[in-house]
Parts: sequence; C-alpha cells; structure tokens
Amino acid sequence: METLIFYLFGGIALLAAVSVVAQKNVFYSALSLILCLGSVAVLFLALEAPFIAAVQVIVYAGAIMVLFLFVIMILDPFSAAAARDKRKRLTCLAAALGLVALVVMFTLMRAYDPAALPVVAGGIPADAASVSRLGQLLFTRFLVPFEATSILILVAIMGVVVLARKRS
Amino acid sequence: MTLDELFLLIPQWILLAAAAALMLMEPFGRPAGRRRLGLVTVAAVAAAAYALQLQWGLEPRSIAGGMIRIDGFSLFFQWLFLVIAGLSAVLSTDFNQREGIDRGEYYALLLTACSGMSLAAMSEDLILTFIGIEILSLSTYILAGFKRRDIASNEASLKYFLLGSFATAILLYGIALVYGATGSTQYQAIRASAALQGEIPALLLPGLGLLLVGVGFKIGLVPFHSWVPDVYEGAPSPVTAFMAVGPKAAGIAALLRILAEALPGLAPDWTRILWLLAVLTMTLGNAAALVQSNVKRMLAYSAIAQAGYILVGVVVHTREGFTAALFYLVIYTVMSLVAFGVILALSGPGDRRVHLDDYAGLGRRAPYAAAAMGITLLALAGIPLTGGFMGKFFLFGSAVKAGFVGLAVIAVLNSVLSVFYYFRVLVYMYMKEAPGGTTDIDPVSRPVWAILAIGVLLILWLGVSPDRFLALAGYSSLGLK
Amino acid sequence: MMTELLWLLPLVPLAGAAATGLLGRRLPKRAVTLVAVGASGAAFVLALAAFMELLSLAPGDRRIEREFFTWIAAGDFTAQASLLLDPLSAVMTLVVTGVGFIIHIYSIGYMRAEDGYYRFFAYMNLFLFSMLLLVLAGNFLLMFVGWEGVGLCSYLLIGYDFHRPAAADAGKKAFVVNRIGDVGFILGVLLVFLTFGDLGFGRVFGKIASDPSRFPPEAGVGVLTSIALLLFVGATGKSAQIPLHVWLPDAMEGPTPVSALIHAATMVTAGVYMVVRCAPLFSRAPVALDVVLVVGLATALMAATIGLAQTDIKRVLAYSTVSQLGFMFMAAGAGAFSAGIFHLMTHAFFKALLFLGAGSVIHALSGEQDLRRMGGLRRRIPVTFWTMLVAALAISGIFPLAGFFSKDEILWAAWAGGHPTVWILGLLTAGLTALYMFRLIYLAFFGEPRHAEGVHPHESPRSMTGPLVALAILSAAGGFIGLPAWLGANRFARFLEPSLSLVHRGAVPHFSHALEFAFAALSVAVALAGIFAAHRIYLARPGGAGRIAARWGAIHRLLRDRYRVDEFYDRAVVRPLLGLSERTLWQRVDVGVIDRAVNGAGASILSLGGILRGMQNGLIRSYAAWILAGMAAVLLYLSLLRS
Amino acid sequence: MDVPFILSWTTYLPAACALLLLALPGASDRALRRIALAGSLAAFVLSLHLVFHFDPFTGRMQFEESVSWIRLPAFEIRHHLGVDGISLFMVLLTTFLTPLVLLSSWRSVTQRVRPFLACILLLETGMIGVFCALDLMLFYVLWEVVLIPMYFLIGIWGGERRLYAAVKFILYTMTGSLLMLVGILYLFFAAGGDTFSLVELVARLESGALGWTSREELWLFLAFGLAFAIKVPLVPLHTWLPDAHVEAPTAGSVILAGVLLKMGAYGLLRFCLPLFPGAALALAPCISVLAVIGILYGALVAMVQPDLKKLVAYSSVSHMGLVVLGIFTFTTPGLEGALVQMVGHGLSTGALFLLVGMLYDRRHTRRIADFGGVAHASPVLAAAFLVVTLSSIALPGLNGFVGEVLILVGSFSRSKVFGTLAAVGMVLGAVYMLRMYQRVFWGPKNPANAGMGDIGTREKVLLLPILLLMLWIGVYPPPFLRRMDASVAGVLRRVESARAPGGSYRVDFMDARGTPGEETK
Amino acid sequence: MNPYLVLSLLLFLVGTTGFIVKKNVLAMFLCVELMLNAANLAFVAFARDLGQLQGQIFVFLVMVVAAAEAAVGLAIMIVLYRRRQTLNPDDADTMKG
Repeated sequence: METLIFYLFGGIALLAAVSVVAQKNVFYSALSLILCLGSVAVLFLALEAPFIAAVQVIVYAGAIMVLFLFVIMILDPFSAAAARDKRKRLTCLAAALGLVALVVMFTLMRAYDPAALPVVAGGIPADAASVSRLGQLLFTRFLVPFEATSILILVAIMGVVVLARKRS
Repeated sequence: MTLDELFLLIPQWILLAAAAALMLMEPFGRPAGRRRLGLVTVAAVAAAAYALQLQWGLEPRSIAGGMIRIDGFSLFFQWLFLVIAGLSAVLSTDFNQREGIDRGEYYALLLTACSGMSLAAMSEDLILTFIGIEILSLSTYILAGFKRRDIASNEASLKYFLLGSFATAILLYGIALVYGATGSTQYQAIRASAALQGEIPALLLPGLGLLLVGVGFKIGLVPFHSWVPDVYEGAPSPVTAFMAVGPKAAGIAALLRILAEALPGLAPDWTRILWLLAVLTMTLGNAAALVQSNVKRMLAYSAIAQAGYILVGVVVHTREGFTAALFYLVIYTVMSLVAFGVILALSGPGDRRVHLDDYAGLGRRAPYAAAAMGITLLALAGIPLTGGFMGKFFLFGSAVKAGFVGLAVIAVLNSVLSVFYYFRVLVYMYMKEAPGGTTDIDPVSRPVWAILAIGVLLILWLGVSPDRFLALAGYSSLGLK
Repeated sequence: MMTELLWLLPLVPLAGAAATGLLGRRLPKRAVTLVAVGASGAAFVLALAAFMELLSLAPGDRRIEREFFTWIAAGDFTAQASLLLDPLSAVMTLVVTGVGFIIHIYSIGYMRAEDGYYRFFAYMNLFLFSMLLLVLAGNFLLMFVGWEGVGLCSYLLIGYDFHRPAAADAGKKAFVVNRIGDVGFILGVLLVFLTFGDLGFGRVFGKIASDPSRFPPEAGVGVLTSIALLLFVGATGKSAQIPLHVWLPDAMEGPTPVSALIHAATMVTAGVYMVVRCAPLFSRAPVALDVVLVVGLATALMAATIGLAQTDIKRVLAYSTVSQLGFMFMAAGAGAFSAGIFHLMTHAFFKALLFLGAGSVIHALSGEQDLRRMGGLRRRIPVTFWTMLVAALAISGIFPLAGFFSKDEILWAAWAGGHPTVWILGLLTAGLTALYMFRLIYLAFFGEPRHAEGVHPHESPRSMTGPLVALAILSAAGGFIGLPAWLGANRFARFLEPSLSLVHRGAVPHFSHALEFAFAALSVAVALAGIFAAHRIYLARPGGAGRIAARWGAIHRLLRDRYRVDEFYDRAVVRPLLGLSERTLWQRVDVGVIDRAVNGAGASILSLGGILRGMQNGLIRSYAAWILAGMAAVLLYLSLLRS
Repeated sequence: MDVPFILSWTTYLPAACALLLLALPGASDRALRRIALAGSLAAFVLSLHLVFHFDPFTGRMQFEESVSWIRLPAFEIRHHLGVDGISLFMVLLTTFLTPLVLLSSWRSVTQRVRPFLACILLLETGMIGVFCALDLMLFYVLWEVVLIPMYFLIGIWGGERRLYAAVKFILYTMTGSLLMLVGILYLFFAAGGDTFSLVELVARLESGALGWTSREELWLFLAFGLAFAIKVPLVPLHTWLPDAHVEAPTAGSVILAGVLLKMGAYGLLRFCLPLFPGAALALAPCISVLAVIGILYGALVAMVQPDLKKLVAYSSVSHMGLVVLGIFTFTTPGLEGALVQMVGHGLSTGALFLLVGMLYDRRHTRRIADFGGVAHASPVLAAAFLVVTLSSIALPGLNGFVGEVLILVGSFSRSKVFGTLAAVGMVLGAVYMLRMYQRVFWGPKNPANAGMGDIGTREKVLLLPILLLMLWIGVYPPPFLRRMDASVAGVLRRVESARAPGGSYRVDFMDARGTPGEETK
Repeated sequence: MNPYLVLSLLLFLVGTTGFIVKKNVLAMFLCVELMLNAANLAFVAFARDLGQLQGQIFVFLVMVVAAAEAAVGLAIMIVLYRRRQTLNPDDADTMKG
C-alpha cells in the first residue's frame, strides 16, 4: 500500500517538479509547484507525519503559494514567455551540472543504511501521540529555534514594510 | 530553559527589544526622534555589550537543550558582532540622512542581523545555525535594497536574495543529509555518532560538501563568491561595510563550529577541499581586484581574497590556526570598516564618487582621510607595524607550523599580488594630481571621524602590540573542540 | 739620516701637488711655480742625498727597507706601507727626480700662457709622487698604488687640454689600455700572494731563491712563469709594448713637457723597472723571459718602422720611445737586467731632450707639429738644434754618446745570451733608429723653410733652453758611468749588483774583448749607414722620399697607418663589445628577457583578472551556475578523488 | 661610559623626529628642514659613540639590549638590538649619509617638504634597525618598513615614469621578503618554536641542539637568499634597480644605492651564512657564477647607457656582484673586502648620485649626450666628480681599491677563473666611468652650460666629508678592518663547521682548480 | 536505499537545475521552494527511518523560514518590477566586471 502511494504521488511530485521548470509561463509553474507540494504532503502522511502534512497543505501550499499567485497576477503574468535569454548555453550547462551532481550524489548516498546508525543521545522517539509531543517539544527543547523563527518573521515584516510600501 | 539560561541570552534580548522599539519608532515616533535612531542603536549595543561583559569568565556550558553554547568563542563573536553593528550604525547615520533612507527599520535590521550572527556563532545545532544565518541573510537582503529608488541597490538586493536563498536551500539539504547520516543535528551528537559508526557514514560526505557550499557562499569563497562584488557595489555604502565584515565573520564562526566541533572526523576531507578553496579564493579574488577601477568593487574583491587568508587558519585546524583566524577576523573587521568608512565619507551625494579617479590627489585635498585610507591599505596589504601584518604573520605561522608550507607560500605570493592594487589607491591618492574641477570633499561628521581615528589607531596598535588581542583570540578558540 | 726620512721623498711632491691643486686657483702663478718646482727640486735633492747615503754604505748593506704602517690587513693577507731603497730604486729615483726637476723648470716657460697653469703643476707633482711611490715601494701592492697612480696622472695630463676631443679621447684611451695591463699586474700580485703568502719584495724573492726545489730555475712552465707573464702583461700596458702599445702615440696630445717626462723618460719605463725589480723571479721563468725578449724585439722593430713614416714630430718621437722601450725589454729578456736599466737611464736623458727640443721647435713655430711644414730651422733656433742633434746622435748609438754604450750593451747581451736572430734584428732596428731620427733632424732643421707665412721662428726663453743644455750634457756624458768591460769596468752594473744578487744566472759563455769591440764598431757602422741613408733620402735628393713612398705604396701606407692596429682593435674588440652590450645584453637580455618576464608575469595575472572580469557578467543565473559547478566539483572530489 | 639603550636611541631618534615634523603644523619648510637635519645629525653623533666604545677584540654582539616585545604563551618576539663588526659600519654609513641626503635636497625638493623629510627620517630608522636587529621578526618588520617610505620617495618625488618604477620596486622586493617571512616561520618552528633570536638560534646550531636536513637547509637558504639577492641585486633579479634609480629623486637614489642595497649583502652575511652554512657552501659555486656574471654584465650594460643615473645604477649591479662574490669566498679577505666594498660603494655611489643630482639641478637633464664641457663651467664639481669616479673604479689610495683588492684576494684564492673575471670587471669599470666622465665634463665649451655655475658652499659641505672618508679608507683602512676581524672570524667559523669531515656538504667545485703546492688555508 | 531519499534528491536537483534554467525571477524562486521542499521530504524520511520526532520539527521550522523568505523575496521582486517593469533576471546586470 505504502509503496503504491509512494510511486503514485512520488511520480506526480516529480512530474510536477519537472513541470515547474518546463513551463514557460510562471503562472503554470506556480500551479505545478502547488501540485508538487500537495503530492509531497501525501508522502508526509505516508511517512507518519500527519501534522507536517497538514501544515504543508495549509500553510505552504495554501498560504505561501497563494501569496505567490497573487504577486504573479499583480505583476506580469505573461511576460515570462517573451523573456530573452542572454546565456543560451546556461541551460545545457545547468543540465549537465545537475546530471553530474545527481550521479555523484547518488553514488555517495547509495550506501545509506539507517539500520547502521547507532542510537544517538538526545534523539526523541516518535510515538503515537506525535502531534501533541510535537507541540510540547516546540515549546521546550526547541524553544530557542522556535523563538528565532519569530525574529525571522519580524524581519520579514520589516522587509515588506520597507520595500513594498508606496513612495513616501 | 531555566532563568539562568535566559540571563545568558540577555544581550540578544536587548538587541531584539531595541529592534522592535526602533521599528515602532518609525510609525509612532515624532520626526525629531529620528535623529536619535542611531543613538538608540548604539545605546542598545552598549547595553548588550555591558550585559555580555558580565558573562566574562564563566565556565563554558551548553544551554537551551544543547542548542546554544556559552563559551569564549561565543563571547568573542558576540563582542565582534556588537562592535560591527555599533560601528555600522554610527557610520550609517550621516549617510542615511544624506540619502534619505533614515528609517527606524534600517537600524532595527542591523540589530536583528547582529542577533542572527550571534545565534549562528553561539549555536551548537545545525538547525539553529541555519535559522541564525537565515535571520542574518534576510536582514541583509533588505538592507542591501534599502535605497529603494536606486536601481543598483535594488539589483544588489535581488541578486543577493535569489542567490542567497539558492545557497540556503543547498545548505539546508546538506543539513538534512547530515541529519540522516548521524541521526542528529546537534554538534556533539553528530561527532559522537560519526565516531561510533566507525567508518564514515554514507550521507555524511555529501552533507559535508553541501554544508561547505552553503557556508562558503556566506563567506564568499570562490567559486561561490560571484554575488559579492555586485552586491557590495550596489548596496548602500554603510551596508556594504557591514556586509564585508558581519556575514563573513558569522560564516567563519559557523564554519569553525561545524567543522571543529561536529565534523573533526572528516578533517582530512574538508582540509583538502578548503585548501583548494582558500587558494582559489585568494588568487582569484586578488587577480580580479587587480583590474578594478571602482574602489568599492575593488574592496569587494579584496574582501574575497581576505576571506581566503582567514580560511588558511581553518585549513590548518590547529589551536594556532583557529586563534590566528579569530585574530585576523578582528583585524580584518577594523581594516574593512575603516576602508569603507573612508569610502562612504568621500562618496558624496548619491554614493557616486567611488571611482579611482575620484581619489586622485586626495592626499592634498583631504589629508586626514587619505592618511586613514593609506594606513588601512597598508594594513590590508600586510605591511609590518600594522595589524594586517600581525594577522597574516600568525595565520601563515600557524600554516607553517602545521606543515602547510605550500599554502603559506601561495598565501604570501598572493599578498604580493594584493600589494599591487592596494598600492594603486595609494598611487592615486598621493602620486597623482587631482584633475581640474574636482569638487571639494564633503565635511565628515565627528562620529565618523572618531571611528576612523580609533580604527586607525587600533590598526597600528595591533601591529605593534597584538599580545592582548591574541591572548583573547587564543582563549576564545579554546571553545572549539 | 736620509734613510730615516725616506718617507719625505714621495711626500714632498705630494704636498706640492696638494698645495697647488687645492689652493692654486687662488694663488698667483709665481707662487705656484715656487711651490711646484720647489717641491720637485727638493725631491731631487732628497733623492741625491739618499743616493749619497747609499753610496756610503758597503755594497752588501745597500738595502734599506722601512715599514711605516700596516696598510691593509685582513686575515693572513697583509700589505705594509713600506719603502725600499736599494741601488735599483736609487738610480730610478735619481732619474725620476732629476729629469722631473729639469722638466719642471722647462715647463715654467712652456706653460707660461696656460690658464690651467696650477692644474698642470699639481698633476706634475702628483705624478712625481706616484712615480716615486712606484719606484720606492717595498712590496707589490704598494707598487701597484704607484703603478695606477702614474696611470692616473698620465690620464689627467694627456687630457689636460680637455676641451680638445682628441686630447680627451687620448687620455681615456691611455687609462683604459693601462688598466688592461694593470689587471694582469694585479692578478700577478694576487698569484704572488697565493704562492708565497707574502707581498714584500725582499721576502718573496728570498723565498724563491732559497727554495730551488720548489722553484727550480730551469723548469718549464710553472707558477713562476704564470706570475712573470701576468706581471709582464702589466708591463706591456705601462711601457706600451705589443699588443698594448696603441695608447702611447695618442698620448702625444698632452703638453710636450708631459710627453717628455711621462711618456718618454719615466712612467713608460716603469714596466722595465718592474721587470728588473722582479728579476729574481723572471730569471727563473725562462719561458716568460723568452716572451719578454720576443715582445721587446717585435715592438722595437715594429715601432721603428712606423717611425719612418710619421709626419708629426711628436709621433715620430713617440714611436721612437716605443721602440727604445722594446730595446730595454730585449735586455731584460736576454737576462741583461742592468743593461736594461742602463738604457732606461740614458734613454731618459736623450729622449726627454728630444721631446723638449721638439717642444721648443713647436713653440718656435707657434704650435706647428707637422715635419712637412718645418725645415731650415737650424739657424733660427740654434740652441734647440744643437742639443737635439746631440740627442739624435745619442739615440742613434754614435760613439761616445750615452746611447751608444747602453744600446751596444743590449745588443751584445742578446748575442752573448745565444740569440743571434735577436741580435741581427736588433741591429737592423738600430739602423732604422738612426734613419728615422735623422729624417726628423733633416726635415726639421735643414733644407728650405716650409712653414706657413706669418710664422716667425724664434728661440725659446732661457727657462726652456737651460734644461735642453743640461739634458744634452747628460746625453753626451751619461754613458760613461756604464763603460763596457772592454773599455774598463762597468761601474753602473756593479752598483746595481746588490739589487740583482738573487737573480738566477745560467752559465755565461766567455767572449773576448776584441769580439765585443768588433760588434760595437759594427753597430756604430750600421747607425752611420742609417744617418747616411737619411741624408740621401731627405736632404741630398729633394723628393727622394716621395719616390720611395710611391714605389712601396702599400708598405708605406701600412706604416703610415701604424699597421692599422687601432682599426683592428676597434673592429675586433671595441665595436663587438659595445654591440654586445647594447643590443644583446641590454636590449635583448635585460629589456627583452628579464623585464619582459617580470612584466609578463604581471600582465598574465592582469589578464587572468580580465578573464575573471568577463566571467563576472552580472547575470544571476550564471552566478548560480558557478555555485552549482562548485558544488558538483566538491561532491566529485568527495566521491572520486578522495583518498 | 655606558649609555643605556644607545642603539634604541640611535634607531628611533630619526623616527621620533619624523613624528615631531608631522606634529608641527605651522612650521615653515625652512624650519622643518633644520629640525630634520638636526635629528639626523644627532643620530650620527649617537652612532659615533658606538665606534668609540666598540671593542674590536670580541666577535660577540655589543651594546646589546633586549626587551620583550610581543609576549605569547608559547614564545615571544623580543626587541633585541646589537651591533658587531659586521653591522657597525653599516649603521655608521646610514647615519652618515642621511644628513648629507637631507642637505642635498635642501633646494631641489620644494614640494611637500614635510612628508619628504618624514619619509627620509623613517627610512633612516628602518635602515638602522635592520642593521641592528637580532631578532628575526624584528629584522623582518624593519626590513619591510624600509620599503614604504622608499616607495613614496620614488612615487611622489620621482621622475616621469615614477609610478612604474615604484610599483616595480615594491613588487620585486616584496616578493622576496615575503618568501623570507615563510622561511623565518619555518626556521622558527623547526628550531623548536620558542625563539626568534638570531644569537640563540646560532648558539643552538653550534651546540648541535638544533639541526635540519640538508634539503630543509637548502630551501631555507633559498627563502632567505632570494630576498637578499633581490635587494643586492644579483643578476638576473636586478631589473628593478635601474628603473628605481632613474626615477627616484636624488635623495632616494643616494639612500637606495648607498644603504638599501647593502641590506641585501648584509642579510647574506648576517643570516644566511651563520644559519645555513652548509647550504651556503653547497650553493656558493652557483651564487659566485651569478655574482661574476653580475660584475661583467652590469659593467657591460653600464657602458652603453645614455642616462647618467642608469649608468650608475648598472655600475651598482656590477659592484654589488663583487660584494656577493667576496662573501661567498668564505675567506677573511673576501668577507672583509665585501664589507669595505659595501661601505665604499655606499660612499662612492652615493656621492655619484649626489653629483648627478647637482648636474640635474642645474641642467634638468640626465642624458649624457646633453652634457659636454661641464668642466669649463664647474671646475670644482668636475674635480669632485673625478675623485668619486676614481673611487668608483677602484683607484688605489681611494676606498674602492681596498675593498676590491681584498675581494679579489679572496676570490682568487678560491677560484682563479672567478678571480680573473672579477678583475676584468676593473677594466670595464674604467671604460664606462671614464667614457661617461669624458662625455659629460670634457670637450669644448658648451653654450648650454653657460648658466650652470660651480658648486656652492652647501654642496661643498655635502661632498667634503664623503671625499675625506674615501681618502681615509683608501689610505689607512686598518681602523675599519680591525673592527671587523673578530666578527668575520665568527661567521667563518660557522661556515667552516659545515665543511668539517663527515659534514653533509663538500665543496669541491671551487677548490679543484688550484695547482699543486699552493693550497691556501 | 530509501526511495523517499531518491525522490528527494531528484526534486532537489530538478530545483537546482531549474533555478539556473528559468528566466523569470519568480520562477527561480519557485525552484528554490522546490529545493526546500526536497529537503523537507528528506528530513521527514530520515525521521521515519530513525524513529525520531525532531526531523518533523525541523520541517516545521523550515516552513516558517520559507514563508519569511517568500515574503521578503516577493517584496524585493515587486520593487524590481516597479523600477524596471521586468522580471527577467538577465535584465538585472548593470553591475558586472
């Protein structure tokens, strides 16, 4: 069952990802990305991470990507089609480099075997009540990173205020 | 998290509170208050510094569930970042008023960036390091584009943002791989896990590679450096000054922590990679700086090359090497801030007078600024009796001691190369006459003068009597390992 | 007494030089004259006193060496400032100061109208000092000081009229050619030090003489030969022997008293003096002696032939000097060291006289030096004529004038030493000497006056004729102190004996006095033949010279052009060297290779910078490609190139 | 009388004076010049104290002073000064020439007088310090410090192509010196990483407590030697010199030729020989070949130079080649000759540049072809020039000869070929110098010289001490030589120790040429 | 080898390559999101393999980071568009060399 889900949604995610790159129009790229994110959310479910799956759909695909779509619509949804390319060879180069990286990383990672990992101190075992545990952890052990992300959001707010406001 | 641990983070709280206050001052503060923005910033930095100073001499400890380490290394970098933020704020005030970007968010972002850098240096967990770097990066993306009406500033911001987020993603993937390889993101745990597994876990090597790329981007190592010249050129000059030292130092700090604390087992690998990166960074940075005629851009390339020198200390990965790298960071910070300080003092309305020709005959037109610039350039070139020499001396010394004679020789030859372009500025300032019709130099405010003067004195003092700072750096490097 | 004050001897002229040189510009001429001439006169008196004191000693004790201070000392290398007075140096001192004094007096008149009067006398006094140092030096290195010092003075005095390019050139040429010889000399000195660990004449020669096993007298080429040859290179430079003779004729650009003193009587004989001084060494290096002999002979012959075809009165005399110096070396080469010195002395008298006479002639003709524009001066300047005639006869070797005795002794030594070829060629040279000398006399003093209109020849002032007369007397009578054995005892040789006591002497075959007498008569006959030929060619048949020149055109041109040695050097040495320096070393190596490499290294780094500039194209995507490429490379390293 | 810290006083007095100059904003140029002159004269007087209280019978360092400079847990860098017979006269040469240089620029430098004087005084401090420093780091620091004022002297007050010359100068010399820095560091760590003291290092080497492989030693020697060879300069590393000389102002040229070049030869003597005797022995043949090439090459190229300064510059290449040849004979006469030649060359070439400067002040040209007949207009100048020329071509009785003959003795005793070739340099020297003299000073009266005038009192005061010193060294050198003996013997003992039987180096190349029966010690 | 990891790797490299290929700044940023997503997938996969919970926390934190980044990035792009009326990254090349 899990295998089937993986191949189905994994395939969709991959195709959608390729589509993000392949689409000439950025609007369709964004839609492809939403599809990809949704498929990955399903995979998260399969990986026993329901909370993350939910956040992925609600926050990521739901909120962030919608913001994207808004911006795309506000700006210039169809300019990308006419974009001129100053470096045609870059496409081939990128593909070649991506391929090299793929081959290399794949060879390096092939030997991955989670069973070989010793039990690491400080590991938090996943249990049934994972969502509540998750919330608990976020405010105890991971408080500092969590708070740090709030700084991040503060910075983002300031950035948007400073940059995107109307001319003063 | 205990109260005790909160106390240890007070400097950061102060900075963030001040940042929030500055942000709020913008909509709610009266216009008269604006002039005090810089003052508030400096006050916050001073307060944080005071709070930080109380931690002096504490036993090293890990807090926040092993996320944050309080030790000499953390203290050292927090100090450094506070100084950088404070000085940048002072350098900015006049400039911002002149350029009409004197807003509270500017200073708030400086403070958040400082906070992010501190987190990156203090963190003992890859995730927190990542978030710290991210705070720093987001702040600087915005700062770089702070002159919204300026095309260059906007372009710098865009380049920095796009490439930065690209690199961040790579870094994050690296973190994921390390996590997968060791089952943890906490440095000590990574180290222990890697050690327990006997042979090197399969995912650790690509993880290491991607980490190096991600952090190398922040530091500006060749070939991950390409954003540096453009962004430095386009960003407002005070921001450039800040970027040339802050993120670079934060990147070095993170790199040191990661490599020395989490991945010492991979030392043979990262040593060799970083050896090559250091050589590339020095050589290409210097070679590209040779052909620049825009002083800001030239200093950008010089900053790349300087990062290569600092990297020597990391490659060496001995006590001496780390100490020398930290020591050189201090000196580099002072040199860079003074150099950019002079540039922005002379840059004129619109931040335009940054071409070498604008420096012709400066020795006569603005003798003091020229002298400050001259001494700084000598220091950057590594001429004795300046801090720059002492820094290089200990760096190269550590390399020689650890057997990296080849690296030392390459670094030394690069110094010769760098002399060429540093001295070219001297040539323009002292050996060429100003072309007719050159406008006068704008008056420089007292605070900026003070910074330049203190900086120059510090450069000279470090060149003559570096013992104390060196001891400090040595104490701080104890935190590693 | 005098021996204690030996240091005064060179120092008096030095003081004179310093005084006239430093203060002379502000002093009146009379004061300059007083100081300079006084200094030379005082030196002569001192020399005389020293000589007398030496005479008063027993022959075996006639060697006084005084060390004043250590001049240079580094490690085991030491050179003392030491003076040595022995018969040889005493004779030389007398000649130098005596002739020098006379010429100083002569110069008062000759240089009367010159602006640089004080300068001239300063140089002259400096020359006396250097020459005395050379002569009195007690070791090789100090001798070298004088050796180079006289070269310097020669340079300065030749270039005295420095505004004339010819004089300036000649001065420089003299110095440089001398320097070439000097290098040989200094190398010889170094080799002496290396071999003996010492530089003092006495000690070095003592070691040679006392250690026949190490320095076998009849050995082939050994270290002594090397030393001797190197020293002789120095001598060829200073004494204008082949192949370094080229500077002396040009040196005639100097004022005539200078030519008389330096380039005839004293400095040029320094080479001979040095060889004789080193006779203990030379005599044990037979190969070197043969070289000396051959070079001397060749020089004598060659210069004599050139002398036949020169038209400048001073140049004739200059080649004559070269030729006579060749005779002196012939003597040394044949082992007759004292004969060499004897000829040196007599030559100093008559050649100085000839030059002074020539100076008087030039003076009389308001600067005319070309023999073809002289003639008939016999009655106009009688004192000059008669004194010059005496000198000409003396140099030609007419009995009983000084030259006869000295030259005859040399020829005899050559024969007796078993060199008949040398003797024949020497005899031929003697004939040629008489021929060119009387060519000069006839052309200048006899026949029709050919000088330019408006020139009124007049006799020189007393201060000039006086020295002429004095020298004439010496030229006439000077030979008698060295009468050959068949006329009595050679007192000169006997006097010199203590200085030559360490000389190695092979077995000398004994010849009868009658044979010696016959040879002497033969040489006089040859000389007379030469005079007769000169009379026939230049006086009896006007135009005879031209006909001969026309018939032997090629040879005549060769002689007139002095065998084109200068041109040869110019083409073979000077120009290639300049070309090498200019084109190859400077332009090609320095600028073309080294600098280009240096600049090229810089340029290549700059072009690397240019390439990097090009790569920094401002496009975000290509920057990202760099990052990706870097990432791929790092990963590639980690997967493939690791370990 | 024992003056404490006499060397520090001597060294830093000029620098203090320079700071004083910079701190006097209102002073007139005239006053500044006087202050600078007074400062340099005071340094000279202080250095005279060294001579009078110098003990010629010990090879050890004298007037030593040592205080901690940079103290670290593992090691310390000491401010360690001292002089011995090798450095004594270098210090004196520096303090002697600097006042003269200041005096020489009295009229010719009118622009930016204050920084000019400051540069010269800082330069003096650096140079004295280089000659006194006994701590490798201190030495290095001062060595580099010297470059900067020189760079400015060339770059600001120089001629038309001054920028090119200045950059070339700095890049050439920095390349060498930075590699030396790596060498110093390597040496330091190889020696245990606790001291930079030259005295201490040599002592350890002597006692056998410290040693390295011959390969290491060779590389170390090269690292140091390259820096020194560039400074000397040894062919083919010399091309910075003609440019620097031609473009530098008179004062710069004098200091450059007079003192700076000596730093290279001094470094060889002070560091390379005692620290790496084995490598010095092994490389002596190669270096000697380069030195001989330098002697001939410099002389030949000097012969065809159209520019006075360039000619003198190439003559320096030739003369300094002789110095290097002398050093690498490893004989007492060779070494002492080299030292005397260093002093002598400092005097004669310094004086030549002064005189060329005087000519330039009057005619604003340095092309030899533009001159001619100067002796008519300026007889005293011509006479002084002649004396200096003669000293430069080693006429006996003047300083050049003593050094040259000693070097020849040394080199001749090592190798007849080298000795002979070096002696040939004497001829070439005479050729180019006299050619130049003739073309500049002799010849018919030249209307271009009409306004020249002879040298004035200031210039006479300038030249007289140099001329007297030349004469003194030439006539009575023992006071100089005697003070060198013990120190030179010390250096030679170090070199000989490496030649000991069983030592890793054998130098047969040079000794093989002697004929039997004339071994020298 | 974990198939999720392979997928994650593929997604990551598609994002990486796409970043260089795309000629629209918005699309480029979408590719960055793709890369972040790939990392998230890897985190979750590792967390499951290790039986740990913290991997999920990381993903949560990363999402916040992504959100903040997106906000700032979009603001910058808006400014770019306002000034230049373009979203082509190749037009932002006034500074080079």
